[in-house]
Amino acid sequence: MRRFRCVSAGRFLFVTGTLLLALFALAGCQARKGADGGGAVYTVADPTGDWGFPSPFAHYPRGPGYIRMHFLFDTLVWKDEKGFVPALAESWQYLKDENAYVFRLRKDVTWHDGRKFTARDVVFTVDYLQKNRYQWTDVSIVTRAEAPDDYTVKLVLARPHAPFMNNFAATVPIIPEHVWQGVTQPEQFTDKRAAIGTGPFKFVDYNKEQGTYLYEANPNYYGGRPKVAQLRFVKINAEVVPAALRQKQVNAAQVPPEVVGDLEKEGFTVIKGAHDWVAKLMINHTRPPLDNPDFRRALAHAVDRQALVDTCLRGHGLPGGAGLLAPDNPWYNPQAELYPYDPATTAEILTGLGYVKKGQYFEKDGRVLELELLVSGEGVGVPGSPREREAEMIRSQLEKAGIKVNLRGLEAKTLDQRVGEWKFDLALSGHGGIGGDPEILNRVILGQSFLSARYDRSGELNELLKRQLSAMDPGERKGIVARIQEVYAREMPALPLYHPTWYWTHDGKVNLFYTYQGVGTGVPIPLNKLAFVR
Amino acid sequence: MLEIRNLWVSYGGLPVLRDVSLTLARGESLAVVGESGAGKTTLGLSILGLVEGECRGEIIWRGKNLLALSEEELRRLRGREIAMVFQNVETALHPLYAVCDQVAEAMVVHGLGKGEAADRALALLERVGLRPDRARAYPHQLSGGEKQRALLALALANDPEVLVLDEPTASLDPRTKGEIVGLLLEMVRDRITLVITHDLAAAARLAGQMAVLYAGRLVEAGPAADLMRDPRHPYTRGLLRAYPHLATTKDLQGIPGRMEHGVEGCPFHPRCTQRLEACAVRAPSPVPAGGRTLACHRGGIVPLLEVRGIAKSFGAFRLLRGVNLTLYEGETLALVGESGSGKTTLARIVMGLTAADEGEILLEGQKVEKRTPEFYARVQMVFQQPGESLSHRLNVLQAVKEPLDVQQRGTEEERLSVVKRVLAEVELPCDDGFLKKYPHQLSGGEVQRVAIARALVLEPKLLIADEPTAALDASVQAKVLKLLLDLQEKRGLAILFITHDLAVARKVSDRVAVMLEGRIVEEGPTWEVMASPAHPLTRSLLTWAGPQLPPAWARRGSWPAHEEFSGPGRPSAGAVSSR
Amino acid sequence: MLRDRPFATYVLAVFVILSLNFILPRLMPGDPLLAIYGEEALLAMSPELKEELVRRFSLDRPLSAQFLAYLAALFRGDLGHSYYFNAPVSRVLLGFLPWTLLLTGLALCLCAALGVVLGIESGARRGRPQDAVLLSAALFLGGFPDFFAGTLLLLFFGVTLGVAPLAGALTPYAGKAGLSLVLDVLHHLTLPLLTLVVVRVGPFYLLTRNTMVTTLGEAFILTARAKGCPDRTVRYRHAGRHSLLPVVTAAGLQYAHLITGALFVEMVFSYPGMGTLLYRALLTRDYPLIQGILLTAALAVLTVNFLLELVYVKVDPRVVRAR
Amino acid sequence: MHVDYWAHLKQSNAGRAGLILVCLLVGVAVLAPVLSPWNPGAYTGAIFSPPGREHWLGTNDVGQDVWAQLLFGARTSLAVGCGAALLATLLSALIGGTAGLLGGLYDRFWMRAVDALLVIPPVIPAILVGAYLRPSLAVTVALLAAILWPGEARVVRAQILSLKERAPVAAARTFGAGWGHILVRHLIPELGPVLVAVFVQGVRRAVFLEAGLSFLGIGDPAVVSWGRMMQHALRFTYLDVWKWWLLPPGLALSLTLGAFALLGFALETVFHPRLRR
Repeated sequence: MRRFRCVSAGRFLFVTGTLLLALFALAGCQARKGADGGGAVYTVADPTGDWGFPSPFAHYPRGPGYIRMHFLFDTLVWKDEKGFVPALAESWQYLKDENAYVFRLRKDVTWHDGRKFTARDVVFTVDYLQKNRYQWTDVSIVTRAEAPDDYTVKLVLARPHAPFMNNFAATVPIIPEHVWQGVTQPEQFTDKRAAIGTGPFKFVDYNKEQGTYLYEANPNYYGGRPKVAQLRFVKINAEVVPAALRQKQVNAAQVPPEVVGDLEKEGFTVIKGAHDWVAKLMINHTRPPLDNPDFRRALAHAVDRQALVDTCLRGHGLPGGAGLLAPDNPWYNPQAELYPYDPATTAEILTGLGYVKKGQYFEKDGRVLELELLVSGEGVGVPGSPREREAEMIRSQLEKAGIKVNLRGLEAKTLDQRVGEWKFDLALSGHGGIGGDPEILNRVILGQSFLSARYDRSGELNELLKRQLSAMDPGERKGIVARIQEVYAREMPALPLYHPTWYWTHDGKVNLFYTYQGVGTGVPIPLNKLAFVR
Repeated sequence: MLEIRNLWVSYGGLPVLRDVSLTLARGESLAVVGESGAGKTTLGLSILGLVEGECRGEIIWRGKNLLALSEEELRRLRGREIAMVFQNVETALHPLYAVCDQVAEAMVVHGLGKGEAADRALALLERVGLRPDRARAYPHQLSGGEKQRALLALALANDPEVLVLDEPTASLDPRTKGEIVGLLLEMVRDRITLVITHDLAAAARLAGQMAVLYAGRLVEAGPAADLMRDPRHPYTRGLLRAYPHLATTKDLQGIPGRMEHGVEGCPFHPRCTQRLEACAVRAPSPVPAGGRTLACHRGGIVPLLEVRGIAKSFGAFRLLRGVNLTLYEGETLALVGESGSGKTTLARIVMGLTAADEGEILLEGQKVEKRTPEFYARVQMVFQQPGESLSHRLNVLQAVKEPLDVQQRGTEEERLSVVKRVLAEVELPCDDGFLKKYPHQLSGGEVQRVAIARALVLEPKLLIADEPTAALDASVQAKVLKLLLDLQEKRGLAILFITHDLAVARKVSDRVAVMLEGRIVEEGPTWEVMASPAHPLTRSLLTWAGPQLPPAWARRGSWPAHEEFSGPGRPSAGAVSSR
Repeated sequence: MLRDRPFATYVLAVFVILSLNFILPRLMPGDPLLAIYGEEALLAMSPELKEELVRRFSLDRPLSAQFLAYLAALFRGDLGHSYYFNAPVSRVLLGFLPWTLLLTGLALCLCAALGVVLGIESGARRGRPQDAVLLSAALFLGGFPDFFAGTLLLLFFGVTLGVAPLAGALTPYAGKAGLSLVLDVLHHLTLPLLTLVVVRVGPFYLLTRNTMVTTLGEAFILTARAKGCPDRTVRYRHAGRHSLLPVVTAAGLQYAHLITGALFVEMVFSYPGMGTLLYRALLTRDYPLIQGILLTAALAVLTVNFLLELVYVKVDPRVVRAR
Repeated sequence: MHVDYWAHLKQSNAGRAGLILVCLLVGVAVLAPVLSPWNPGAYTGAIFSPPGREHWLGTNDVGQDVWAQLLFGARTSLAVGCGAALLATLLSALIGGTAGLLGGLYDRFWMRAVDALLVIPPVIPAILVGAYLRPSLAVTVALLAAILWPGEARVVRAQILSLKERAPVAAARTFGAGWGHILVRHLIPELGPVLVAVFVQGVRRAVFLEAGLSFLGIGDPAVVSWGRMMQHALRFTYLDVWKWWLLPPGLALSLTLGAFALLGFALETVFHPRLRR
C-alpha cells in the first residue's frame, strides 16, 4: 500500500455501501423463493442445531440426537401414539420359561444400499453392542442372540426385565453387518456408509457448523412411501422460531407456550406434549435438619406448586406429582398426593421438631433456620426449566412459612457439580424421561447421577424398585409402581415442583403425534418416523 | 504587476493588518521586515487567500482582485501563479511522504502527468542542491538546510510568477544561510518576490525594496540600501540599532515598551521618543517622502539641531571655517578630531557661551537668536572637567535643583522629587545624606554623574557632551557611557558627543563627523566610516587607535580563510582546540 | 503493541497463553463426564462406561502429566480430541473458525474504514451541525450492548420486515453455488455485521476525529493548501493519512474487544462462529475444545497485532525498525 | 496547565449535556422508592400487561412492574459500573504507571501478562469467580475490575512513557528529584485526562460485562440490574412484550453510557487545548 489512495477513499466507501444494500435486497427476494419449495421438502427447526453425525454411535447422547438417527435406522419393534407396533419384526413372543423373546422378521426389507436385511444383521447388532459399549441404553440385559433361520431371531435375557420391550426392542437400532463388520471405533466412524440403515429416510448431508441435516425419502420402505421427498433440520433460535413459521421458512418446530394461542388462530396445528420433564427441588437429605423426613414434609407443604405453574409458567404446566410421575402419566397414582399447600401444617411440624418462631423466622437453640437455595441462570437449557423466577418465588414462599432462604446464582455445570458432591442445602434442577418406562424411577431414586435423589435409606422403597423391573405382568407392575410413588412421596428425598407443558406447531403437511411413553427409551419429541409414512 | 491596495485583515474583529498598500513589478523583490506579531506572515498568507480572518481592500493580480475570487479560482492560482515557502521548516513538509513525491504532487495537482511530474521534481530538487538519493528521503531524514531547499523546490514546482518567502533564513546556521540566500538570489530572478523576515542582513541582500511593518501598519518603505543606511522612521532606526551584524559598532539598543495592536493614532506613538499630541489622535497614512514612503506626522526622524556655515576666528587665526552639521532626534553624533580642531568652541557657540562670527544655529527648524529659557530647557551641556562645572558651595541637592530654580519650575516638593528621580536615573543614591554632600566629598565619576543629572533635570531633547568621560578611568567611563545610551534609548535624548578617542566614539555614536582645522572633513554612519574611512585623517586616526588592541589578537595575524573549515559550517575539531 | 524484540516477546506471550489456556478450564467446577453424559437421565451410566470414558478423556492422569501431554501434542500440531464432538479439535475448529474470521475481520475493516472516513469528515467540519449530529450519534450508539443492538436489528429486519434471514450463516440446502452462494452468505452476514459495526465504530470515529482536529492545525496542511491541493485531497491524503496512525495502533486493542463482542452477536443470530462453539464447549466442560478455541482466539489477536505493526511501519516511514 | 475543570465543563455544551444526564440518572437512582409506587420484586399478578395507567411501563413475565425495576436497576448498574471502572482505573494507573516508570524486566513482565490477560474472553474468569465465591455486589465489582484493568494498563503505560521523556520531567530530574516526587508532582496530574478517558471507557465496558454475567446466570439473582432485566426480556422477544420490557433498560443503558462519553469528550477537550480551538 505504497500510497494510501485516500482521495478515492470516500468514493470507495460509497460504492461498497451501495453494493452491500443492492446485494441485501437481491438475496432477500431470492431467499423468499427458496423456502416454500412445494410439499416436497419438510423443514424442522431446532435451536441447538447440531446433534452429531446421525449414526447410532456418533450422535450426541441427547434425545434430539437419537431422533436424528431414528429416521435412518429401524428397531425390531416400534411405538405409535397408543403402543407397540411391528417394525423390522412382524411379530414377537415372550417365552416365559426360557426368559427369551422370539421375533419373526419381515422378509421384504432392504438396506439403503440395496442389500437384503436378514436375522444375521440382528445377531451381529446385539454382539457388536455388547463389545462396543452402546451409550444410549443398557444392552447388558441380553446375554445371547440366536438366529435359527434367516427371518427369526431369539434374544435370551439375563433375567426377567419388564422394560425390555420399551428400552431395548423399541430402542436399539439394527445396524448392517456388511458395513460395520471390523469397525473398531464406532463413534469415529462418520463417513456416508455409517448412515446406511433400513429407515424411511436416506442420509444425504450433515453440516456440523450450520447444525443442519438433510434426508431424502427411501422409496422402497416397507412401512410405506414417505409423503415428503426431503426432510431438513435447520438451526433457528427459539425466540425467532414463531417468525420462521409465519414466514413459511420451516414446517414444524417446538414453540414457546406464550405464542401458542396466536399461532393456532393463524391456522397452525398445535400439539400439546406429554409432561415428560419434571422440575425438582433437590434436597440434601444427608445433612441435618434436612435428613429428617418430617422436616422435608414440612418443606413440601410450604411450597405452593400451583402458584409456581400459574405465575412462572403462566399456566402452561401441571403441578408436580408427589410421586415424581406427572398427573397425566399412565402409571400415575393419585394417592401419592400428600402435600396440599398449607404453611400452617409446616409451622405445626416445625414447632413439633422443636423450632420456635421469633419474629419472621423459626429458631432452634439460638440459631435462625436458614437454608441456601442454588439456582442456575440459564436453567438446564430446556424450556420451562427452573430459573431465577422460580427461585425467587420459592424463596418468598418459604420465607412466608418462616424459613430464611439465601439465593445463590451459579453457572449450570457448577450447580450440577455441587449437587453431585452434596455441597448444597436446596437446589433447583430437573430432568426428563419420566414419561417413558417406569424404570426411570430406579435411575432417579437410586441412580448415582446428580439428577437422582440418591436415596436408599428406605428399605421398602429399594425392594419395590427392584421388583418392578422383573414384574413382567403389566397389571402387577402397575400396582408396584403405584406403591413406589406413595412410599417416595412419604420419604420425599426430592420435591417434584412442576411439569412444564411443551408445544410443537406444524403447518399440517404431516400430522405429527407424541409417541406412547416417548420415542425409544422416552424422548418426548413428536417427530415419530411413522407420522411421515402414514 | 502585483498591487495591494488598502488591505485590512482582522481575526475575529481584532485588526491584524491596517490599510497596507504595496505594489511590486515583475523582477522586483520586496522585503517585509518588522518585529514578530506585526502581521508580516498574515500579509503573505492574504496574497494566497489562506487567511482565516476577514479581509477588506484589494489585491490586484493580472487585473483580478484576489480577495474577490472564489475558492476554486484561488485554488487553481495557488502553487501555479503564486507560491509560498513557509516559516517553520521543521513541520512544513508532510512527515509521511517522500520529498520528491510532495514536490511532484504540487505539479500533478495542476494537471501534469504523474511520470513527468516525478522526473521534473527530481530535476528541480537537484537544481536546489538535493541529489536524487536525498530527494527520495523522508523529511525526518533531512537537515534543516535540506528541508528549506525542499520547500523552495516545492514552491517553484510550477515556476510561479509571485513567490512569497516567509523567514527563509530563520533557524539556519550561517553557512547554510549563506548558501540558501545565494540560491534564493538565483531563483527569484525575473519573478515578483516578497521576502518576509526579521533578519535584516538577509533582507538587504535578497530584496531591492524594503517595507517596514509595525502593528499591522506600513511605517516606512523604500529602496533597501537607503533604509539600511539612513532610516527615516524612528521604528526603522530602532530596528537597525537592535540588529547585530559584523559591522555593528554601537552597542545594541532596544526600543522601549512593547508592540500593541489597536492603538489609537500612530501605532508606534507610545514608543516614539519624538511624539506629539497629534500622533496619538490620527494614524498617519504612508506618504511619499524623498524616494520612499513614510507614515509619520513629523515626516520621520526630526532634525533637532542644524549648524549652518558657522565660522569663528580669534584675531588672525580662523578657528572655525564654515561648519555645517545636522544632528537628528534620538541620535548620537560623535565629533572627533585632534585637540585644537575647534570642537569645544563649536559646542560653546551652540550653547551661546561664545558668539559666532558667521552662520546660524537652527533648533527643530527654528533659527536660534537669543538663548531663551525654552532653549536651555531643550539643550543642555556637560563639560569635560566634572569638578569645575559644579560650584563648591552648593551641595548635590542645590546643584541639581539650580536649573529648576532658575526656570521656577513647580513647587519646592516637586523640585525635590524631580531631583530625586533624576539622581536615581543616573544611578546615584537619593537619600538625604547624599543630597547634603558637597562635590569635593564625591569621586570624579559621581561628580560627573551629578553634572549629568543637573543637565537632565530640565528633560532636555539635546545633550552636548564635551569629552564627558575623558577625565574618568575606564570602568567609570563605561558606566557613564552606558548611562548616556540608556537615557537615549529611554528618552530619545540626542547627544553631540565631542571626543578625540575613536574607540569611545565607535561604541557610542550612530554617526561620526571628523574635524580638521575648523572644518568637517568626513561625516557618515559610524560603521561605514570606521569600516572604510575616505579621508586620510580618519585613516590615520584609526591606525593610531589600532595598536591598542588586546595583544592576543594582534599575534594571530590574519583570520583563517573561510574554505579551510571542513564539514557544513562547523570548524574542524583540530582548528578550534589549537587556539 | 509488542514493540521491542517483537518475535521473542510473542513467543513468550504465546507460552503464557498456553499455560493459562490449560489451567483455566480445569479450574472450572464440574467435569466433562458429568457435563456431557450427566444431563440426560435416560442414559444408563453404567460403571464400565464411566471408567472407559475416563480412560478415553485421560482424566485419570495427574494434571502435570496431562499438561506435558498437551504441550507435546501441541508441538506436533495436534490440538487434542474434543470430548463432546468426538472429533479432533482442529477439525472442529476448522469448521467454525472461518465464519468468525469472516465476521470479525470484515467488522474490523468496516469499523476502521467507516470510523476513519466519518472521523475525517467530522473533524474537518468541527463545531458545525453535521459534526455535532455525528458526534452525538456515535456517543449514543456506542452505548448499546452488542446483544441488545443485535436483538433489536433482528426483531426489526428479520421478524417484522422479514427482509433479513432469521438465523444461520447461509440458507441450508438451497442448492446454491458460486455467486449465488456468496450472495446468500453475505445476505446472512449483513445483520450480525451491521450490529458489530454500529456498536464498535464509535472508538475509531472519536479517535480519528480528535487526531484530525489537531492535525489540521499542523504546518504541512498549510503547505498542502498553498500547493493548490483541492480541499478533499488536503482532508484525505494529507490530514487523513496522518490521522490514520493512532487508529492503526488502536485497532489491535479494538480487535480483542471485537472478538468478545462477537460471542454475543453470534448467539443472537445463531451464527456458527467460535462464539457459539465456545459457549457450547463451556457448557459441556469440553477442555480440549476450550483450549483450542482460546488458543486460536489468542493467536488471531496476536497475528492481527503483528500485522498492524507491519501496517504501521508502512504507513509511518519515521518508524524504521521495531521501535 | 492547571485549568478549572469544573468551570470549563459547564461551558462546553457537550459537558453540560453530560452533566445534566448524569445528575438525572443519579437522582433517579436515589429517588427510586419515591418515584415508583411498586416494589421491584413484588408479584403484581398482571403478567405481560402493556404500559397503562396502573403500570407506566407495563409488567414483565412474572408480573413485576418494569418501571420500578428500571429505577432500582439504575442503582445497581451505576454502582457496579462506576465502582468497577474506578477500581480498574486505579489498578491500571498503579501497574501501568509503575511499569512505564521502572521499565526493564518488571515492565516486560507486566506487559506480557497484560497481553495474555487481554486475550482471554471474560466468560471464563466470570464462571470461575461465580463458582467459588459467594456472589455479591463487591465480588461482581472486583471481578469486573479484574477483567477491565489489563486494557487500561496498556493505555496508561503508553502515556507515562511519553510523559517521561517530556522536558518538565527531565528538568525535575536535573534538580535531583526522585521518581516519587516526579510521579506525584508531574506524572499523576498530567495523567488526569487519560485516567478520565479510561474511567469513562471502563464504566461502559463494566456495565456491558455485568449484563453478560447475568446472561450466564452468575451473581445474586435477587439484585435487579438493567443487564439482568435485558437477559430475562431477551427470552420473550417472540411476543411484543419486548417493546416495553427490553427497550427501556437498553435505552437507559445507552443513555447512561452516552452521558459518560459526553463527559469524557468534554473533559478531553479541556486537556487538549488545540481540540478546543
